[in-house]
Amino acid sequence: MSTTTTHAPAGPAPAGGSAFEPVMIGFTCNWCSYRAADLAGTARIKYPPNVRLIRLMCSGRLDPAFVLKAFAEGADGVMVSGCWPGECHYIEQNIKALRRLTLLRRVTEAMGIEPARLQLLWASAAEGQRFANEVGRIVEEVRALGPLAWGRDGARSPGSVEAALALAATGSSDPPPVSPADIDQPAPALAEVTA
Amino acid sequence: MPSAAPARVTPRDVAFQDEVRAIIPRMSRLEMCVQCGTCGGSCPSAADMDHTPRMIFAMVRAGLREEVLRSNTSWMCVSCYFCAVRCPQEVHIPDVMYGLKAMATREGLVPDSVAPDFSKTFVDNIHRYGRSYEVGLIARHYLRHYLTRLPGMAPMGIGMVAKGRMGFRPPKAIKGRDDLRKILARAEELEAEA
Amino acid sequence: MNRFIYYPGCSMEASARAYADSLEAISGPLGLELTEIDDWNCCGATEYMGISPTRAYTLVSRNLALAEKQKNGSRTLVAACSACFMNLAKTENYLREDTTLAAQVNTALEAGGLHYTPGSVDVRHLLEVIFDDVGIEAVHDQVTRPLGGLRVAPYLGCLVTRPDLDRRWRSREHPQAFDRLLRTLGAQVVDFPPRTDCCGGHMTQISPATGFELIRRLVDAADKAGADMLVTTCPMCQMNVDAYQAEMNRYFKTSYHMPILFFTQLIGLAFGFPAQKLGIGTEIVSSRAALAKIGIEIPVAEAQEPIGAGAAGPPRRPRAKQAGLPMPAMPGENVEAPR
Amino acid sequence: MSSAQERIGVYVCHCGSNIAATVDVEAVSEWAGQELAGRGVVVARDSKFMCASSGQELIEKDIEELGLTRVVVAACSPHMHEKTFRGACARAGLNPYLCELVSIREQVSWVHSDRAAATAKAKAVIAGGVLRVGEHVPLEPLRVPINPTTLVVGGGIAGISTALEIADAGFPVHLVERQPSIGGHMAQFDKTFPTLDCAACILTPKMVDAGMHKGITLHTWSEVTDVKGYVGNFTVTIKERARYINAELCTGCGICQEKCPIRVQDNVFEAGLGFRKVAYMPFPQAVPKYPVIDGPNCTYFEKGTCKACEKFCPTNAIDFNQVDRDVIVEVGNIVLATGFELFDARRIEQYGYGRLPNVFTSLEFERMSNAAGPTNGRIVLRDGVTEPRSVGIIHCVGSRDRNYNSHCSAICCMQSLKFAHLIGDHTDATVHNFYIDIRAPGKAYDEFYQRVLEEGTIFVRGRVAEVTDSLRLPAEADAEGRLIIQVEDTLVGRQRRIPVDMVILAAGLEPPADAKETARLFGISCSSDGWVIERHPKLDPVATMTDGVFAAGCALGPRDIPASVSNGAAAAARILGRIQQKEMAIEPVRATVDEARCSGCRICNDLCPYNAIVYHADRAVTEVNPALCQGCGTCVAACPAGAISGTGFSDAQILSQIEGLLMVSASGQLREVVPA
Repeated sequence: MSTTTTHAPAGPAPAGGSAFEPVMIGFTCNWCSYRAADLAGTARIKYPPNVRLIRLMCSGRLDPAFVLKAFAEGADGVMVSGCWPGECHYIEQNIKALRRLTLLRRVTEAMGIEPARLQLLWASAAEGQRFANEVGRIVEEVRALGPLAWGRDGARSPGSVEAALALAATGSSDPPPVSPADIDQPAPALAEVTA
Repeated sequence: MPSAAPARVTPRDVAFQDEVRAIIPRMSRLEMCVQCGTCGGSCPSAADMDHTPRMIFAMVRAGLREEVLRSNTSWMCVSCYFCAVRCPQEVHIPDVMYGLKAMATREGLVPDSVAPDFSKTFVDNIHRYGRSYEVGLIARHYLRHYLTRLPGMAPMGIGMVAKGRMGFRPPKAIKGRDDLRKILARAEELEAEA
Repeated sequence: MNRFIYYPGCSMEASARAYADSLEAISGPLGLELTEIDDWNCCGATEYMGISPTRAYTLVSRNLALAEKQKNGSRTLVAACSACFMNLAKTENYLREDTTLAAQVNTALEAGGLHYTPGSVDVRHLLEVIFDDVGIEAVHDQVTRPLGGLRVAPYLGCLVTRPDLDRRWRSREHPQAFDRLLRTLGAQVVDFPPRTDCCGGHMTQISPATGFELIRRLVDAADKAGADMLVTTCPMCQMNVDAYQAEMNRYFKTSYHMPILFFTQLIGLAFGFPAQKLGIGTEIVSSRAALAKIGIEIPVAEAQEPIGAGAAGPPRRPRAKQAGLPMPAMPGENVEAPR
Repeated sequence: MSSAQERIGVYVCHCGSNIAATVDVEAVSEWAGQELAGRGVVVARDSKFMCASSGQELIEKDIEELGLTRVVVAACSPHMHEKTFRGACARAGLNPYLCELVSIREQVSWVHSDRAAATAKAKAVIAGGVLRVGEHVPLEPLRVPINPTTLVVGGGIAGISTALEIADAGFPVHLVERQPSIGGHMAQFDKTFPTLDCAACILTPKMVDAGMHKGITLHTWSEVTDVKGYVGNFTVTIKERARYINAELCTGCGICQEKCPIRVQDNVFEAGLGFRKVAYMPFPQAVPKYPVIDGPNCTYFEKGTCKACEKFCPTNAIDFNQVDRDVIVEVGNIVLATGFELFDARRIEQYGYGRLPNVFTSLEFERMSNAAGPTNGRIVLRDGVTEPRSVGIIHCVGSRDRNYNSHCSAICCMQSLKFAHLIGDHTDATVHNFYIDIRAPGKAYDEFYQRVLEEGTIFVRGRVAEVTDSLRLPAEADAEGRLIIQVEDTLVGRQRRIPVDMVILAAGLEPPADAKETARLFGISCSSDGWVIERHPKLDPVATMTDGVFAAGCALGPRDIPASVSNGAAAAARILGRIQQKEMAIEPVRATVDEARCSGCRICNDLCPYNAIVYHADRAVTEVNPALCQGCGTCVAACPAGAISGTGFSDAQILSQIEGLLMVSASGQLREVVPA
């Protein structure tokens, strides 16, 4: 990937065009993906401004409630990023994050949130360029989906995390409600992880 | 270019380079050339080129449109792919050469007519029969460009015919010839649109 | 029985008929069942690219589409001509790599009621198939008339191992596979550095001087190595070295006599087929003298020569003497690696 | 505690024009002052450079005069200046952990070009910080003791320098080296550029110092197999491989080596160009002085007979019963000086290494030109006798090549220039250097280039296409039996074929094959190709992201001897500073269990990679050992009862940061989320 690349459209469309600008939350881990973001910065690599980052120590810290909160507060998409499998600063907590996310997706899908709105991104501290490119890609995918229905018209907005979980439970019989506890059960095949 | 590829910011002065990149299906990585000369060093026909491939890339970058398209370099490419597998920047050099030929042909900016004619004749045969037609091709080509070579070639030609390696009868056209023509016509339209 | 879809290519029906005949002869003993693509078209060689890359890829894709449609228990498409192989393999790879190109090509194919799903056909060269699917042992088992004493220069040409976009060959410039195959036939393989160099392609047509020089390099290297003949896998190479050798000699005022045969012809001989059934004799630069060595009245002594004579390897250039410095050790290098 | 009762100060930095160019800083700070007043913001200011003393004093003054209880600084990445601003708060008597630094430079102004959008994002980021900081609680840094012993991994010049610096300051060092002797690659060289000092003459004294130093424990023929603990308190397992020599009894007389009947090619020290015995010292000046017996190649281990070494050893030091043993050491800090490996030139087949006898690698040539090497310093062809009349040196072999390594190996240009000089010194051969660019950025480096030019070395600008022994007759008849270097002379624009007798490949530097495992073992990150990543490439070049683990020399990337030595000294200085303080403060980012809320479900128990979570069956509750906890927070996220809280990254902090971040729309307006 050449370093002279940039993402179009970066930022809102020029005056006149009123392209939809998604607002997104990005969770990064302190050791790899946040450093990747720093690196993208020091290298002045441009990417769309739609993702607002939150630094966690490890992607393993990601409480499913955080993601639901973000959607409930009106985020159009959520990006969870961490070290590459096998390169986690805390040995393998990023794998645990992945497990959670895999299950969490079932919940969010049950709530009518398209899978593309909740994306996982592995990025090592050395991959500033990759981080930028991937953020660009993810933003475009969410932009294509348009605004997340709830939170605007309140259609299916649970308003609160608890309500969100409840909705996940009742909103459809399958999948069953997922408590964070269940979420630390079986791991997906590593192939799936590194894919 | 792959849809995955992000849009590029392009300063004016590399407009020609972008024009060339655009005519090549798939990323040519032309802009990545660092002028190391691996291609020119590897090229079996470099000695007969007006410019080595490396120089051509520099000229493309410099926007020397006419000189580049009139250069015999791309026509001298023998498609041996030595440069392609050796290039430290993974530039798809033969693809660039094909692209330049196509541009030159399209605009009639060719060094001389021998090579382009050969390609044209070859392609005409494909359109006519769906297959290539060696005798027709060579005969037509030699009559136009190599009359002087013909006497010398006679024994070989006769030999080839005698040994059944060349028939004067053109090949039977393939069944799907008309479909093939439609397909190629559609492809041509698509090109025009692009 | 190894079943494959088969793409002969135009020259197999004309200038390279010997290649087609010999392949037909040996495919039985080799257990190759080759079903020709129905109504295939020319691959465009390297000429169509010079007119329009997109159309060139479309032209090749029609063959891929036909192959995909033609289910005969195999998804492997075998090409015997190196140029055809390269065009088919490269196009297949590009269609996989570049969705935009794939879309474009398929829109065009629709005009002819065709469609190609990238990745649905696996394009291989005849040599690869003989090596990987038939296996060198199977070839060895069929040898009834070892080519003992025949010194051959293994000339693979450019387009079997390059560009090799799917990285099937460990070596793209000095592959050893071809040598081992020829040794299996009992032939003695000479050291032939330009084994994957270019024969000049269409240069004999558009810039004779260039073409002749490239032909000379090959013929000269083979001659210098004391080869009786060149052995090739490509109609284009055969055509250039064979049909233009005389003109090349005139051009350089040289007098080389270096026959060039297809590897399938040698396999046929080693399998005991009569020369004429293999199209031997249709070459312009006669191989009669060379083949006399292993003719029917082949001396018993030589016939007894163990298969794989010269397996010791080609005569090396001056190597370090005992007294000298050791060559670098090759840790983990698997000599028997397929290529 | 809701932020409403807090008195929050917001400080927005221009960072000169670094931020101000893309973010309307004044507007942002004004906005924060007004729109976030309801969220407890009592003052919002902007300043050219917040990190400058003037900026810091601004904060201190407000804390004192306006009685701020929380501070949000919007500037660069927390990895840059978090400490700075926490310091300012502390000086003004505010608990440093009540300060939040949000990044509007690395994450905003430097990565976005649209001013409006960037300004909007800056507002959101600040709102997130303001809401988050309200949930901060005063914390005290954890203080951990620093074990004064240091582990240095790798006995090359970088490792030796580090070890000596620390040991000379009076603190113990364990120096671990894989090979039988320390010395590393430098010990293989003849001369060093550009000064042409004899490498051995300057290295061996240092090796001896390291060997004799009472502060340094050498573990040669050894490897680190396990690392536990954290900064100041690591427990490291070193596997000492059996040498079959009793170090106590061995006098290093070398008789075993002399009597050993088996010679094998030495692919390590002699780079394959020479042989060594199976009982061997890699080179005469080896440290430690006692040899090793290379088990796999030893006749005794193969056939059960021989023992020639044992028969002749005057001190009965041979011990075939030795086995590998694990040594466990406690250290406070670790320095990785694991160095590089040479690119395998066989991979570029067109250069013929391994196929064409007279093609050599740079390391082979180092050994050849070394007076103590296999040819006693004579420069000869592979036949061992013929002196070359012409030599071609090929630069960038396996470097700056996307098919192999994209990086520049940094030392090859100078090394090649050195070779050119040495060849001129030892022979009458003409020397061609084939280069893409000459990179000589160093003291007296370019001057050396000038000197080599004066000496008559021929420079051809072009990356060599191939090396071949196949001649084009009749033109090249004179080159019979020689090698031809085919290259485009890019300054002439022509392809040239230049006959030479000998080719030297300036093979590039690669990270050791097991670099990634090493990184994993020590809990640090390395780049995709395997070089160790610095904590900060400019400002903290020898520290890693992991507290207490440093790196020096080529482990960080290709570099020359002076750089490696200064790396070593730098790492040592960093470590000595800590040792002197005897203990250090570490981030109080830890998980704690509220026993009252813990249901004892044990879900968290298996999640901890550091076994910091202990379960008390008696009370049926789980507890976190703060000494072992590294603060990843996985257990916090997993606890169904919400009984575990992570200081510094509590649920409350993150949830309110999310809320804050989403208060601002893409266009920078406060947005209202319609409740269901």
